[in-house]
Amino acid sequence: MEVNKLINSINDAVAEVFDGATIMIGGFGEAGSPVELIHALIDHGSKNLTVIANNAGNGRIGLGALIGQRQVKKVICSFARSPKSITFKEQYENNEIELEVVPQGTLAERIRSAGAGIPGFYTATAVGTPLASEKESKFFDGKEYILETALSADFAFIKAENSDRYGNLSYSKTARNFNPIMSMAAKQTIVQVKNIVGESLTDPEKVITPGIFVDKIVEVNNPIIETNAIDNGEVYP
Amino acid sequence: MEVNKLINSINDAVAEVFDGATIMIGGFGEAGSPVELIHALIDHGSKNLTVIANNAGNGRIGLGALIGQRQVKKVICSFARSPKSITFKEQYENNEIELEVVPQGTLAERIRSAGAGIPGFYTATAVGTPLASEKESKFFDGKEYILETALSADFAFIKAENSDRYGNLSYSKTARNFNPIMSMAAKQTIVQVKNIVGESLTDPEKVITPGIFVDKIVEVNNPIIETNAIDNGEVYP
Amino acid sequence: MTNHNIQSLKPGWNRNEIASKIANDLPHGSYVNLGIGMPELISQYVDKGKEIIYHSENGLLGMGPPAKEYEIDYELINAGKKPVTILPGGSFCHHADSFSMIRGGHIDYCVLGAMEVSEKGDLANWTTGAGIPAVGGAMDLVAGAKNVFVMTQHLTKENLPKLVKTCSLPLTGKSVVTRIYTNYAIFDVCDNGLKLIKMNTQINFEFLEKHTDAKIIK
Amino acid sequence: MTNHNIQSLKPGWNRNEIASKIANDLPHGSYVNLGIGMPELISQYVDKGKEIIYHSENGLLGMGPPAKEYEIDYELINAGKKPVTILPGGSFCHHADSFSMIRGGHIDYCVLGAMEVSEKGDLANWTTGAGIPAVGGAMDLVAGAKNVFVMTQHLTKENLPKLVKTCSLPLTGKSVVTRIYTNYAIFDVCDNGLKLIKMNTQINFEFLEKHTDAKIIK
Repeated sequence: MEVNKLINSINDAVAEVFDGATIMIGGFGEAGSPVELIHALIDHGSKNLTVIANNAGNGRIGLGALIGQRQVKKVICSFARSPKSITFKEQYENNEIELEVVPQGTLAERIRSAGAGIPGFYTATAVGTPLASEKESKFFDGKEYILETALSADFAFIKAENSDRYGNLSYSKTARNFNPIMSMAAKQTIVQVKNIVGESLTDPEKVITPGIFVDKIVEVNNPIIETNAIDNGEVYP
Repeated sequence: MEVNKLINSINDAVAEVFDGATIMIGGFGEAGSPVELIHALIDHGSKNLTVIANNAGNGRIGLGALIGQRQVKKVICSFARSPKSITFKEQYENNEIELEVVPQGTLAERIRSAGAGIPGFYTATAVGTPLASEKESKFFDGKEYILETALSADFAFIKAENSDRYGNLSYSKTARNFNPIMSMAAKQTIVQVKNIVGESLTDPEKVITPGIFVDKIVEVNNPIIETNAIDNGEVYP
Repeated sequence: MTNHNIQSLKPGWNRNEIASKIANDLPHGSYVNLGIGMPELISQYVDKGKEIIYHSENGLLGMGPPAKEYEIDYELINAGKKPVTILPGGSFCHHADSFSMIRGGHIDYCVLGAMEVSEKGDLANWTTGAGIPAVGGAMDLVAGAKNVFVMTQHLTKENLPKLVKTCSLPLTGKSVVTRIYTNYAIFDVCDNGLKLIKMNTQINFEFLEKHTDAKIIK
Repeated sequence: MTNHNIQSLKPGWNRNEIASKIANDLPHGSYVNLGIGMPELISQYVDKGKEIIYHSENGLLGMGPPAKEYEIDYELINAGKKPVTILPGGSFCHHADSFSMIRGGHIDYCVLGAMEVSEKGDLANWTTGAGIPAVGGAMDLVAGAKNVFVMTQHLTKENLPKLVKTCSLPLTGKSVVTRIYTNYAIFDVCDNGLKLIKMNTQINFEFLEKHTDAKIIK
């Protein structure tokens, strides 16, 4: 028997997502955004989801579509005010969706902390700002820091460039972003990958996400290019 | 003018080390251990050093020799009891050198934290053990964790495989170990590298330590193989 | 602010002139993060004799100029989500590593826009309190970069001073700004106020004080 | 302990037999960290029909067998600093990432030796309190791995029980051990004591209880 995390059907890959689940969604803008996994989740139909991502979706595909389908009750992100973030804006203004704003570096560090077994850490980011209110603070060497806590999830949706059967992943350029740290921070990490490369990635020095952080892999050879899709007015489903 | 962190002389590379400095020394056993930089530091003669490393040196070369020269007043490490760690053992038994024992993962995380601007973090490691005594503890979700603080240094001595003029580094296999995180945690990071590869590392995806964490680079084409040197009874100086 | 005042306002330096002044102040070999908007103008004014390494917080160190039409790759973008290029010596990393560069004090300079800056160096630039609150990486940058430069118009669109005694808008960071570049002048943030470093020749000190709520030190 | 007792002691399972039992209990596809010493014997007994992925805390995932003479590379070593190999599907990482695998709960099983284990699952295996204190990665492994297996002789060299009510030696971790394999028996650590899972056929329960200080549950 060989370790093999490949799954043939993208619908099977997201089949265990349940109502009320917390889901991390990789990507920064469209780079590294697992659009096809999100669309499979729309088909799957889970409701009352909490989404942890950097943004709140663009247009009416990917995360924008998931929100548009009213499957998301809360978004935890650093920047939900993109001009194309239309579905979130509409629901936010009607008080139909919750938002937790987290500074981008704190968001990244909270996610990495969950993956690294660190329940809390201190940071100078946001000290003296409204985002520090109600947070514990502590002085180290005479300087004030606030306590931030780990951010974990039931599922992580990841987009990668290459994967082997172990789930060793590499990424393309700035599509790396949140994907490696989110893969560490979820109970189940589901990856859509452009290329399955067989036995192993060619160079063990070049593995960015080691397979230990990956549970399920599905191949999506020609993922949607979000910018073009939105410009073309595409809507999912 | 071009960014160029290459230094021709290894003696110049360590010239700014001062008496009483704290120095991180990369490597795990001999893999990734910057033996030639340490020897240059022996020549340079700085005293009362605090060394942060995983081990306390082997034989009478590298860190073993630096301790043997009585230049080190304190070692912060996870494992100082290797059979070949002769110079440390002798001084420790005579109360001539201080030791702070840190669990290996906590050591790594404390170093990374210093590099990431995190003054303190909570961990389950060492809870309920003698190494947790006098440490603050806090409960998260009903489980106890202790507060560990960042560990920074004046200098980091790093060994890498390849470097370009920017200080972008790659490593060979398990010689990576503490080197990437120590390079982040020191005020001045000094690297001995087997190969200078010119303008840039061939693949920007493959950079392990980005040049932003590196200050000085010196080429050492044929570094000492510690195991062989110790077997041959070599002694520095 | 009366009509008389508005009519008497001088434009001072234009955006490109401010960008050029900042570019001159960035030392050779420094690691720099340029915020979205006006600060993006700066890199084109950096003297060819200097090499500056640009960081984009989405995991790109060694960022090059915006991508030309034929270079566009939507997986190579900057923090403003625009297609860019990577220069020789550049590298990619994940978000926690990228923000370690910022939060760990490894970025030498960041340049950001401002809604308000106080005489203590407090910065407000992320929300007016209305609409969707969205912070991005601004709070990390001001808390972590070694030098925090603000690049801004001296006055708001309503001709009110942006340099104030105390910020009225929600803060991005407290006592974080080190230097301010406006169309009228350049200031260093000091313990007792904003120290005037340089002033546009169209204006005089009296005018500057009149349009600045923060304390200015000559 | 009298001479009579010592003579009557049975050897029980040998080291290889214990290793084989642990190997049988490691599920296909699991991520496993084997401690230095006796646990290193385990991998050779893993059924060929299963694929186990071995982690070495010095930044190696997918560790293969010890290096043969002609394969030796001192930059490819394990946590015991011995030259090893890497298998297809393996990867390298730095120490903070490697210990994130451990501390973040991603390692399914770790197997460690013991000086003492208490009936609550406390483990003492890093120092007797004398000599140079040296902990390595043991405290991280017991705090982080999902399942912490102990592989040990049932008795000390002085024929005293290693499975005790309360550890007398400095702890490596408190309530961390999940299962214990000795030459006499296998136990699961439960809320009210050590639950006997399997016993060597040379011995009986009375004998086991006599040589175990910890509470055993049948």
